[in-house]
Amino acid sequence: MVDLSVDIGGLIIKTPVMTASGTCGYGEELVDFMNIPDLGALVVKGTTLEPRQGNDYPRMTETASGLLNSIGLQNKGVHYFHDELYPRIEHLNDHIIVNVSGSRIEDYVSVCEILSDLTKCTAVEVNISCPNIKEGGIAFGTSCSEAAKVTKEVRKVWKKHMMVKLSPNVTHIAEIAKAVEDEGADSVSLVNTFLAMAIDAQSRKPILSTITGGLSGPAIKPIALNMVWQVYQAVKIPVIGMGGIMNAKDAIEFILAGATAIQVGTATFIDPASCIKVIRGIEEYCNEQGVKNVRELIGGLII
Amino acid sequence: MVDLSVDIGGLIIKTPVMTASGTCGYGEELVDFMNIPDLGALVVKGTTLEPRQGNDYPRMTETASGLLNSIGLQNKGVHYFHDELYPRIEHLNDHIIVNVSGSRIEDYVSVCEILSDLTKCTAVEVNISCPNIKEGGIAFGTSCSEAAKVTKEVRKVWKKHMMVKLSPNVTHIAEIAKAVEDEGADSVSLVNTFLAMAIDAQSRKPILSTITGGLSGPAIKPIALNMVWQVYQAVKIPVIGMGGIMNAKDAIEFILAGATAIQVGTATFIDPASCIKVIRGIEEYCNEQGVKNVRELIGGLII
Amino acid sequence: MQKRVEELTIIDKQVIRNDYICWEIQSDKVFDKIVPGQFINIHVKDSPGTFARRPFSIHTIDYHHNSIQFMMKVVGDGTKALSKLEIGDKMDVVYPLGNGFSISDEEESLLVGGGYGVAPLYHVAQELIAKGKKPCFLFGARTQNNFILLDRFKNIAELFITTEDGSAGHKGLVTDHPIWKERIASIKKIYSCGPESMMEAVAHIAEKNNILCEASLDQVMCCGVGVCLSCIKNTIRGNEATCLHGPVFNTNDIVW
Amino acid sequence: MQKRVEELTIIDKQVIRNDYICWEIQSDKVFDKIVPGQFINIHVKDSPGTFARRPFSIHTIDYHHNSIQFMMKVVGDGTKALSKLEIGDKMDVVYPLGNGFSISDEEESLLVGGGYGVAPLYHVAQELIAKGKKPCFLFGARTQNNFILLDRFKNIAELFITTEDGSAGHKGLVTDHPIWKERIASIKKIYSCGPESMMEAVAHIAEKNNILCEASLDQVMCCGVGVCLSCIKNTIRGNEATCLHGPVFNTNDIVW
Ligand SMILES: Cc1cc2nc3c(=O)[nH]c(=O)nc-3n(C[C@H](O)[C@H](O)[C@H](O)COP(=O)(O)OP(=O)(O)OC[C@H]3O[C@@H](n4cnc5c(N)ncnc54)[C@H](O)[C@@H]3O)c2cc1C
Ligand SMILES: Cc1cc2nc3c(=O)[nH]c(=O)nc-3n(C[C@H](O)[C@H](O)[C@H](O)COP(=O)(O)OP(=O)(O)OC[C@H]3O[C@@H](n4cnc5c(N)ncnc54)[C@H](O)[C@@H]3O)c2cc1C
Ligand SMILES: Cc1cc2nc3c(=O)[nH]c(=O)nc-3n(C[C@H](O)[C@H](O)[C@H](O)COP(=O)(O)O)c2cc1C
Ligand SMILES: Cc1cc2nc3c(=O)[nH]c(=O)nc-3n(C[C@H](O)[C@H](O)[C@H](O)COP(=O)(O)O)c2cc1C
Ligand code: FES
Ligand code: FES
Repeated sequence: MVDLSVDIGGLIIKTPVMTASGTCGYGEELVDFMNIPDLGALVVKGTTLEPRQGNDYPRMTETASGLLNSIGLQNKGVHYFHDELYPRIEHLNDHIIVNVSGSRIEDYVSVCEILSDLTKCTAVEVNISCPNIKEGGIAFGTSCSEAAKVTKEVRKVWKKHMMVKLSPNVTHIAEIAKAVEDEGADSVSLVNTFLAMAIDAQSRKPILSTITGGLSGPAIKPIALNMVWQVYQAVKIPVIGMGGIMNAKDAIEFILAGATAIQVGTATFIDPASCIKVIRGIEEYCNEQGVKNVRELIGGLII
Repeated sequence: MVDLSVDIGGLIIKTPVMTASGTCGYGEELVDFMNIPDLGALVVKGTTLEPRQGNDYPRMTETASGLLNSIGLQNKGVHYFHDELYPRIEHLNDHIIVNVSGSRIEDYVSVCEILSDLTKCTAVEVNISCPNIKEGGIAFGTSCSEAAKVTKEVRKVWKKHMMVKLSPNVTHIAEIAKAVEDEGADSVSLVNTFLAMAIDAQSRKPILSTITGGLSGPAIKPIALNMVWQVYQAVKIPVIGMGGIMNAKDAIEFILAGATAIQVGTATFIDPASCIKVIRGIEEYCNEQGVKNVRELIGGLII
Repeated sequence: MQKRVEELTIIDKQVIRNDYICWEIQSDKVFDKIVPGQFINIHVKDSPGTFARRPFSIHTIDYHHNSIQFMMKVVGDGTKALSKLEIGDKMDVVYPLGNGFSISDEEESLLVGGGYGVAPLYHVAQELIAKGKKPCFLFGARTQNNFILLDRFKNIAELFITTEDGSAGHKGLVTDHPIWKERIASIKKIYSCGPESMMEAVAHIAEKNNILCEASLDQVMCCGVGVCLSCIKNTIRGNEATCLHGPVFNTNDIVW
Repeated sequence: MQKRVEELTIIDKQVIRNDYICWEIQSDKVFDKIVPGQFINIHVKDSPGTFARRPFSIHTIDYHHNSIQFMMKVVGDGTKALSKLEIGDKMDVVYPLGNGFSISDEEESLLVGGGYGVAPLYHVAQELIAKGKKPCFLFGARTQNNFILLDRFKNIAELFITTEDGSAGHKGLVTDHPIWKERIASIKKIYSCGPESMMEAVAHIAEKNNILCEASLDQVMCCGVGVCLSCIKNTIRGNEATCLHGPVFNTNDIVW
């Protein structure tokens, strides 16, 4: 029996596999496909203070080995989550991690305050990297001082695990990671999507209603993997890795590069049972390689 | 008859398609596959002051819709280029653009000085973005002040067209573009490869001898396209676009996003006649769309 | 029926008119009730240009053999790659997805279709007939050759057609067909599936005449299970995922 | 012959031992001289995991029909996707690539091969025989079942084999075969192609005995035409692209 549990910074989760925010709804949509309690954590859709309709259709398109989206954080707001959604999903996992977004620091703080009393909400993932909202989001994630500021303010009100989600659209992601570590982040998760664009040559128009969007999927995996490795070497807090993880092999690569846990995003769109298949695949790999404890693999890249 | 000629900043080239540095050798290797004089320009391999052996094997691997390389600027040095290679290739194109690399600003300057007397060498592409050499390279391309410095010093000695090749591994590529424009660059070319990494889960080792490398190919196209569009809106000098261009459709997308000309890189590895096929395809597109002059398309994105 | 991801086996493949394929795919497992209008979402292997799954409406179900028929128009890389599969090969399918039409108790109903939108209306009609109701098809196309498998539909219910060029049936759009005037009083429910402009025009007629109308929307989809939020349509309740809350909507709820 | 990119037509496909395929592909255009040891580089369509071309040695040429035979071991995604092609289908090929062996005038030569490395040695032997020389094959494998098409080789020249487990021929590695002692004086040239460790060991014997030795290197390739510089090997002249300056090298030039 392989021990798959990991400690992501004061929070022990039973497997190193989580959903990625915005790619699994609220978990309910996937109950037909897998046993959600088996996941390390359920990271739900980006949640803002006020409800948001998101951007106009079309807001997603395929690219070579990737997806480009500009959903724009469609959600019914934190109050709806607190009152309606949470009671419906609290049985789905012991760790329901809410991805918190906003365009002003006060919004992040308010959202976290409202979430504080939800028992299963053992962590928030502070999203300072959404490329698809006009103000805020990514702006916080592309400057050390802004990233530090958000982290600091949220830290004041949020006493449970605070994960900060980093943007890959930066020169030195490790410096941003250090900045949020210094302000008390318990872990960092990376990467969010890459700013990108698609054009229809025939009509000469952008494909997305928003012109640009965020790129995810296997296309970005090699870049994300390097960023995880860079951040792993720079900070002491656990790193949650993601970006194009489609199967257990990909997940192992991120763990070897330094991720304590990983998130599965776009893969869920291709196979709604991806998360559970990744968990089973990691278990198999450990068995084959004689690894008793998945923690042995973290940062285990042989160089 | 479609007019395919474009002005990339005081330099008129007959078609908007060039080879990308490091992906076409010195042109000689491709003469069996296409008529090199038909290209807008021949951009040859990165050239340094001293000869370089490059990095150890393995230095390339496949990724999803992409290639990860760490060639490390293998070349026989500028003197060899000047004395041996140039005479052999000068008949291949009216515009032989040398991609100039170095780890110290003085090296860039020396290389350019040595190239000055080569008639067909009508431009240099100052490579401040190579991710595969230890010092310099990318370091110049990830800071506005360093980028400006290199540009300024080269400008002093290089009187012909100066193209500066930008790194995509930055937070705000448009700012770097503006910095080099201010120091007298005649055009900017982008993007170079993305810092990335590949791991073999089985052996737990990095696949490249250098651990990390640069990602190219269709995987990066949507990110590169957005960067070209951002830079196009920020600068007045022409933009040369590249990153995953595999066919004429891709090339048109870059032109619509603001590229005056484009470079074909990784595609040449998949089809050694890619450049000429892209030219023919652009011509067909123009014919179909009733475009008399490819210049009408530059930045012609309808939003 | 619960949703599932499964490798289904191709047990029949009929190429129609070069660009349509009528597939039958079979499961090892027993089917529960599948609602007409539900769809399947197929993973296309062996096509480097196709990353997301591709959705297709269920044309009809064979509960004895646990098999699904669907009609696929070959339009791009994904459908081209699928078209190379043969009987005996597998398809990786997520199904059954979406809400489906609400098969209600109105005596007379009109099933309006265009393009591949006719496919699910067959299943709808089968259910209505099983309930002893009288469905009637009204299909439109640009020209005669664009119709497929009309005989199959004719065999189970009355069928009217329109063509834009007048090459068959009434000349004009489906909304121009005389049936609207002749039967408007007796039609109590409209089921529509086809190009959005057609469904919108039909919805307006329905609204004006106070007829219950459902339309199956054709947004580009990705996950098919309501988690990517790419397939949204604006409704009176805000943006809704058409793969989860649709693809079938009461047309009064849609903000066109 | 000039290099070209071309869609060649598959005119023969023989599956051998489940994991090898012997292909014959034909051009519409006339062949010029192709040198034994040159290779082809195939673009694999319909395989999302395969981005770069895949190189294969030319096994033999039919100049009358402008066709090329090559032997392919099915090992990963690329070769698996290729293995699905059938007679009549096309392969997108860049060819002929690399330098090939220098077929020299020595009377007696030894052709040492292992794995798929035996493939090009057939072409080498054919040329030698055409020149009236006496080639002799020496092939090694881990076990008897790993050899393929030995009869074909036996038919044109003398053949010796070794197996690591002793299941056929001499037990041991190719370098352990008695032929080295028995004929070392008469062998004037060695052509080798196989696993690098084998070629290196053979090169050492050749060097010690002052025998001219050429080896065809097996670096992972991408472009195949010398422009990506991924397939390098360190030589006495520095790093050289094995696809352009090789794959065949005088073993004295290689820095192993
Ligand atoms: C709920 C639903 C049910 C469907 N049922 C059927 C069906 O029963 N039979 C059938 O043949 N098709 C059906 N479709 C459409 C089918 O999914 C697309 O034709 C298919 O995905 C095209 O894939 P491709 O890779 O071949 O084409 P692509 O290369 O993806 O696209 C080719 C062309 O088709 C257009 N296109 C792609 N997807 C759609 C879409 N969803 N709607 C409209 N245009 C699109 C593209 O813009 C492009 O112009 C349905 C779509 C939905 C959303
Ligand atoms: C000049 C040259 C000539 C060749 N001639 C032949 C031939 O005649 N017949 C034949 O069957 N094969 C030949 N090969 C090897 C052949 O190119 C590879 O087996 C093939 O590319 C594997 O593709 P794949 O996608 O199926 O496997 P991949 O999925 O790419 O790889 C599967 C496994 O094979 C290994 N592999 C991949 N490429 C190579 C390589 N070039 N050398 C060694 N191991 C590799 C990988 O590391 C991996 O373990 C030749 C290679 C070269 C460089
Ligand atoms: C459709 C879509 C919606 C997303 N929404 C969010 C979100 O609300 N909050 C967030 O932090 N990240 C969001 N992401 C980013 C993912 O969580 C993840 O960081 C990214 O997609 C990279 O991982 P992947 O390649 O596995 O998808 C979204 C991604 C996609 C594709
Ligand atoms: C193998 C390889 C070698 C390269 N060498 C150089 C180089 O010497 N100088 C340079 O500026 N860019 C170099 N590049 C980057 C390309 O010129 C180009 O910027 C990049 O590959 C993106 O374009 P593509 O996706 O079309 O390949 C190299 C790229 C590859 C793949
Ligand atoms: S297709 Fe993903 S939500 Fe509808
Ligand atoms: S494979 Fe590209 S240089 Fe040899």
